Amino acid sequence: MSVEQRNVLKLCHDRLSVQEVVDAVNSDSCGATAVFIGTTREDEVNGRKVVGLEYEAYKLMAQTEFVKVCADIREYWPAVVHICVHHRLGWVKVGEASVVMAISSPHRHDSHQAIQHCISQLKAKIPIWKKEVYDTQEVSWKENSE
Amino acid sequence: MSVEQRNVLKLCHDRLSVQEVVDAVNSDSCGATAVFIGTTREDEVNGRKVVGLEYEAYKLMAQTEFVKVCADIREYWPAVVHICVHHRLGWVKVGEASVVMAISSPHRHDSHQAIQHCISQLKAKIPIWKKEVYDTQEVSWKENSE
Amino acid sequence: MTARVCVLYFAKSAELTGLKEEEVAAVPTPISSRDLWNLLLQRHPRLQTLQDRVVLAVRQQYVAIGDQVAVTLGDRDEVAVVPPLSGG
Amino acid sequence: MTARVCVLYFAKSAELTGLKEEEVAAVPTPISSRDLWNLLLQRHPRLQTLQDRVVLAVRQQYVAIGDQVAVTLGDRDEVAVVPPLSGG
Repeated sequence: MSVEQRNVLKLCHDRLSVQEVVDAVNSDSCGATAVFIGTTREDEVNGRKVVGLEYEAYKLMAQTEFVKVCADIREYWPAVVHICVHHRLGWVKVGEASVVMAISSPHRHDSHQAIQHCISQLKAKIPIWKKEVYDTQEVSWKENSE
Repeated sequence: MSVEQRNVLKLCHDRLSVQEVVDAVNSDSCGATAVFIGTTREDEVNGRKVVGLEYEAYKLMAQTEFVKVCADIREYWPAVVHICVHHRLGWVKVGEASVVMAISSPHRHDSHQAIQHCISQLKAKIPIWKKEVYDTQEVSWKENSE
Repeated sequence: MTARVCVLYFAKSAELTGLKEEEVAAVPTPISSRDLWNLLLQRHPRLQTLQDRVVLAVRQQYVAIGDQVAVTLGDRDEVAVVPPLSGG
Repeated sequence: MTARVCVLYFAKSAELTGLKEEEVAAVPTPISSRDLWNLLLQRHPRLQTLQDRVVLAVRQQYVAIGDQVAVTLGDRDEVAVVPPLSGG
């Protein structure tokens, strides 16, 4: 049985919709969908309060790297059917999602493991950057530790 | 810092809303939300096509067992903030979600691991049953292997 | 001592008995979970199909069916027949 | 041989150079990634802050800054300065 497989990366300035990402991976052949939502956390750094994050991306290269990440996922978890990642750009205030991703598979273990890999790889490989913006107007570029 | 923690199990006959479950675990202290969606898969069993599932629950006991599952999760992953599970009852046709669960935590590893545990425990401990309904009108009670 | 309990049947067991619930009077107490199951089997021989794959729940607590397990019952206590779970 | 490339600056590197992108003419090719980085450093000494934490991307492929890594450039090739990533 050959099943069409979708790899979707959308970079956008609008608020993210979980439902839209979940719908994008929907498939009658899939019993399981794993979803990850990354949200700007309320945080204090050296007494300054984080009010939001400002994101930017190297858009074309992000798509190129995303294709590699998907190929990697499908090599490890061939049962994975669809992969969809929506990542926000520009200003994201505390409490709002900066990334929503969903992966579907017939059984749950594949999508569960694959989504963890997808987040790690996104953080390590996809050219996106954020700076924290504080209530003092100061900013600080972040760096993924992974 | 003391944070209010919610444990929510809702059993309902209506279609499930992913957004509603995600909103139920939202917290400014959480940077990560893990979500799992279980869907009725298109399937063929001995040449009969599955058209849907029929769910029932021992409702009061389900709540009692859910409280234990949550206590268990919070013991292993104390960083988990909110836990919300919506499980459908009655008729669920192919392609529709039978369960949507979400768990939030400040960092992603806790909610990611906790949600896997939550699904396993739900399948093993919470008194809910389903039967497959085939296009031949025949039915068959299912049994979780885990 | 005996108790009058409310027995709940779910899933396959409801199908086999044709009942969702029933009152059962004069159940001896304390009683082993094995004897309690046998008592239900006597009322509904078709439950035999579930033998070795079923557990009981007494006052919403799972009770395995084994000779060692003793159960104390009170009037109006809820006893449920729990076929293999299949939630999720 | 030399090439005229388009250099893109992101995140901290855009802040340090005050530029999102610029054309750079007469870049020798082939060139080691180390020399390519040094060439950018000469134009924008403030990039020094990113030394040892930055990589380049040439035609959308990551290139580590190390003496051994040689890069062949063509006219209008995209070279990007990639500070530590922080997506997600």
